[in-house]
Amino acid sequence: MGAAATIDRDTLLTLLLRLADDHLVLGHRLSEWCGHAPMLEEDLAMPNMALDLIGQARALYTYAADVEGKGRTEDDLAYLRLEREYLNCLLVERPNGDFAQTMLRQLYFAAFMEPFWKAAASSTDATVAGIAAKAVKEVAYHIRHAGEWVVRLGDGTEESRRRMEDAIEELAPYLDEIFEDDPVTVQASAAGIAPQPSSLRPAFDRIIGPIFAEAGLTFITPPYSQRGGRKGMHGEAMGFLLADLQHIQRTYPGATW
Amino acid sequence: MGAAATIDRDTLLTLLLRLADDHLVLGHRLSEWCGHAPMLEEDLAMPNMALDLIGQARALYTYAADVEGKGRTEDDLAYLRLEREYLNCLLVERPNGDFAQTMLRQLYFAAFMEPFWKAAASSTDATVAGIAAKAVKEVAYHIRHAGEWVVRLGDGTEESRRRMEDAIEELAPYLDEIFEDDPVTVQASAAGIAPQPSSLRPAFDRIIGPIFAEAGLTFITPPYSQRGGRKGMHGEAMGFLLADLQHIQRTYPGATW
Amino acid sequence: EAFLAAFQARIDAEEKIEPNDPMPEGYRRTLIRQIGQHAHSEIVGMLPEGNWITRAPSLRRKAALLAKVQDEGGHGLYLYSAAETLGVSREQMTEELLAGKAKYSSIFNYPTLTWADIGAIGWLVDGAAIMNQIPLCRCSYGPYARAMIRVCKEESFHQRQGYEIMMTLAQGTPGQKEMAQDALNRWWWPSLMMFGPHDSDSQHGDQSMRWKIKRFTNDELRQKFVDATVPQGEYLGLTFPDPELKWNDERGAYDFGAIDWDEFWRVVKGGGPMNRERLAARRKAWDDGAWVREAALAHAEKRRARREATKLAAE
Amino acid sequence: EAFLAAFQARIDAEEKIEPNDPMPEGYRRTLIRQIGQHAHSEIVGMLPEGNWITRAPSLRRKAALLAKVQDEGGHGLYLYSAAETLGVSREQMTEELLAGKAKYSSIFNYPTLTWADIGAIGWLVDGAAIMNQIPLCRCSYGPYARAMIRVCKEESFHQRQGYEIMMTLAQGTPGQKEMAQDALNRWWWPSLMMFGPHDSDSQHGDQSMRWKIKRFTNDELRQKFVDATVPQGEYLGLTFPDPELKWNDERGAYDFGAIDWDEFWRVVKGGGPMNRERLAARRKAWDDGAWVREAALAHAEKRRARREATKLAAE
Repeated sequence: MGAAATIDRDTLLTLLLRLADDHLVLGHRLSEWCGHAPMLEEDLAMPNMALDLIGQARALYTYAADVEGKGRTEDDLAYLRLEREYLNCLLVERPNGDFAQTMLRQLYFAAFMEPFWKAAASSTDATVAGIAAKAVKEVAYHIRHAGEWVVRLGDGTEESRRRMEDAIEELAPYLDEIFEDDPVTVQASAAGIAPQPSSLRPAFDRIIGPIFAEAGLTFITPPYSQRGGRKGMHGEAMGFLLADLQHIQRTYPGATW
Repeated sequence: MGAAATIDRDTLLTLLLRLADDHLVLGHRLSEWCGHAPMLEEDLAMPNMALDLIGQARALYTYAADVEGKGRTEDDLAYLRLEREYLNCLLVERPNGDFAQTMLRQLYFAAFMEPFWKAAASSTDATVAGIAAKAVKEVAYHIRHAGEWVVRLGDGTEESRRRMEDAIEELAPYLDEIFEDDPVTVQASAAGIAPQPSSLRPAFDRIIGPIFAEAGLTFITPPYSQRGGRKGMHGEAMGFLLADLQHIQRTYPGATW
Repeated sequence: EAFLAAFQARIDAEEKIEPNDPMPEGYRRTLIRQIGQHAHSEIVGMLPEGNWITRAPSLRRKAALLAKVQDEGGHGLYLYSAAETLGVSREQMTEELLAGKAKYSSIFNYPTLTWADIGAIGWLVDGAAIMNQIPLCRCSYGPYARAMIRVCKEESFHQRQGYEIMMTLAQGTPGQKEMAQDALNRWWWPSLMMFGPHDSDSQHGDQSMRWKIKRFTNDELRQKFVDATVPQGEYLGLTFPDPELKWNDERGAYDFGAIDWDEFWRVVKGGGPMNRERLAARRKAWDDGAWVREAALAHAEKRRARREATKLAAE
Repeated sequence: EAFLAAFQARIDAEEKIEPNDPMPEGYRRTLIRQIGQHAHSEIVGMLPEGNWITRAPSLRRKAALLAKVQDEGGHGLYLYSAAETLGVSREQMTEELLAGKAKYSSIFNYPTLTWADIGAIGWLVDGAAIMNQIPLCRCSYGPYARAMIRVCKEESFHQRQGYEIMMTLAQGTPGQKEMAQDALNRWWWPSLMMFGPHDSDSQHGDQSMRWKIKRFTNDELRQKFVDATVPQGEYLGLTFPDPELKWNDERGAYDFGAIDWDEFWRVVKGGGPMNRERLAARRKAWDDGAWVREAALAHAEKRRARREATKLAAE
């Protein structure tokens, strides 16, 4: 970042929607645990993280609606698009699986967002910088919390270790996508608005490395990576997530809640 | 049946919607197994029964739309009502549980509908009589198929027996509701359109009795029964079922499919 | 005898009883039962509301509901801690809940059928809870009283939030208003039942009053709740499902119809629409989470052992 | 040698080979592999379509989709039976599938993202399948040929149904038309890949042709499919996602662009979007159903034992 090329409105909108959708969808997944966590402390921690994510999504959608300038609201953007229009990465929409998979997914996303928000805190876009300044503190907690669980489960019982290893394998194909650059990120980076995803990989590795080392876990590079989320090509679980998310908004069009 | 009192339009409509919703919702539940059955033969048998149920639902909704006379279609009635307007009994909306629970639920519903359709085959309402004549053959197959499984599982392994017993306990509270008479059924019966649900209990028992005897299973009377479906008071699983069912219709209002 | 009299004297003097103070076994048992039930209610109460988090109709409402459910988990935590000061462990209490031996508030055995139920629960159920809980802030047992102060503050925020949801619906489209009315119809009577049986039929009432665990009777609290709530409902333009509900000038209070105690007892004894499912959900969460709890213990043990080893090596 | 020559002579005379006839081991193995793959494809193919049954947008479509998925299960059954005539059990074949050793049609490793995908699968995927399968009705192995006759009849019904879904969407609202176009964009190239590698790269082609298991090469069938399908798509007013697609008057056929064989091999080798999930779903169904299959066996055994006992007693 730094250079001050300009960004066109559609590109900025796409950038914001990707981020907002990531946060909304991961927040949704976390909130599915509500009341079903393995212990009471986690029945507090998971809604807590979900709340951070939904809060960040709200700020991002609100700004996106503003940038779009068509009079849509945060809720219009969050609730009333078609599945093919949601731009979240595949990682965040992966089903919860067991607690190991949920915590690993959380760690991966947070370890990507932490350097992202750190860089975005000095964004040339004041709104993005403001969102980043708040988010960077929240995401540090997510890394700490999820990271502690990855360590506990990796270095816990035989069963918990097997489950962590399964989670690593299960999520491996969805990791490369989040670091992918494309014309949107190139332009955003050139305009000093947000960092190139690929540039965050070293910071991500510096976060994950010590956690995996302490947990005695081995990071794997999968034979194939999956992509498509940024183009609205999601997995089959996404449609069911949206059916729940959108049901009331779709059933009562135009109502205020 | 037999006497020829008349029935008012709203009562007939309610009667038809209850029946139609029962069939739609049970068909929906069965279809959730699609591709996930314990053996290939059941991947054929379950969609087959679901197909019968959806077919009966279509005939009933079509007639209901006709009776209502407001220009609504079978799909309007099936897809575009609010949860509180669906009148199916609670039994059919119960989550699938395991294969034992699914088969027992199927047997119970079929053992209720068989005498129902037999009686309704001589309904004073020609459309109802026509639907009944076709359905009575289909439902006989459901009894045979589900009944055979109840016997196999009840008199199979220790595990299958335990699961059947759990299923019996799980579904017991939802059985009385289907036999409940109320002003709608009283009027329908007085007009010779459909039998009183309570009158079908002996026939139901004659079907279930020998099957349970052969399976070595004991029928239980639960301490409490649950009711409410006929008044649109459903369980918490119903809203999620409807979110899936309705999603496309709600997302593209007015479209033809 | 002398001990009991001295204890009662402390109570009468409005002294707070603290964990290490001597106390009659009955006092301890009553408190353990009551605080445990209260904690369980918070935990089980997460389920009917949790049912709507993924379907909340706006981001603002979704965030508020998440925060609320999180608060309830927090209340559960303080309350279990308060009960632990009386010599019972959280694990023990949880096992009693899952075994169906401990009670929780029966209201959570009704299902949440529409979004308006989230409003109604906040307005009515939290409203009734607050009526019960405000006097508990002055309960004779210190840790419980202090926990309740924090709980009450958050509950009254939840209650206002619930009322605001109802307000939005009542002022919304005809469909929304109908949804609000339907929720009131279904939740009103169960809310009145939250105060428990009539004083004449109440088992634990008198002794609890003497020990200043309770400060008002069930019927007194129920009346307060009706008197506070009816004007709120009227302001919303909603109708209470009780034809006998009307202001009694003489009493300076609302008269209301007879409560269906058969329904009350049926739900208390396990026959409510959701009793089986609530317990099943909690049991499933507990059983599915067993490996996580075991792993956490095993890891803590490994760490401890490693620390010991390091210390030994250093010596 | 003499046996091989005699066998080839029977084949050349268009005689059908039947289960008890002597046959070269390679012929048997090729058929077992091919029929098995074909059966597995029917089974795995239930998943992407099954994904939309609960969300089908009308009752008519829901019923048709249920019937279709049921037909696919039925095809799986006949095909497993045809393979069993060659001395391999369904259980064995299933285990190979679940272990990831047996293949199934790679097209099912793409997800169904919208309702239009159900139309596109019927139109394109079943259309391509039929192109492959019609010649199989004349396959030299009798049981396979006979199974294919029945399969083909049903498949062509499915293909027409799929096309009709696309037609309804293409003539529908702008949103529906967009959905149809998007589905064509995503399914077109994978459909072309269904015919397998170019003839120059195909492993099993020549011998299968000599044995009249296959009657046309991959490229021949692919061309037939393109020639049949492009006018159908144009009639719908949809655009194929291939700028090089155009009629070649000289060849009397459509020219089309280069297939992305990297993608083809990636998906074949397990890297498609849904490979892991398809197998996981089948494994879960199989594992979750183990107790049911065991119970059925145990019950059958009990019945048999009881019958024996009755017979003995009667003697």
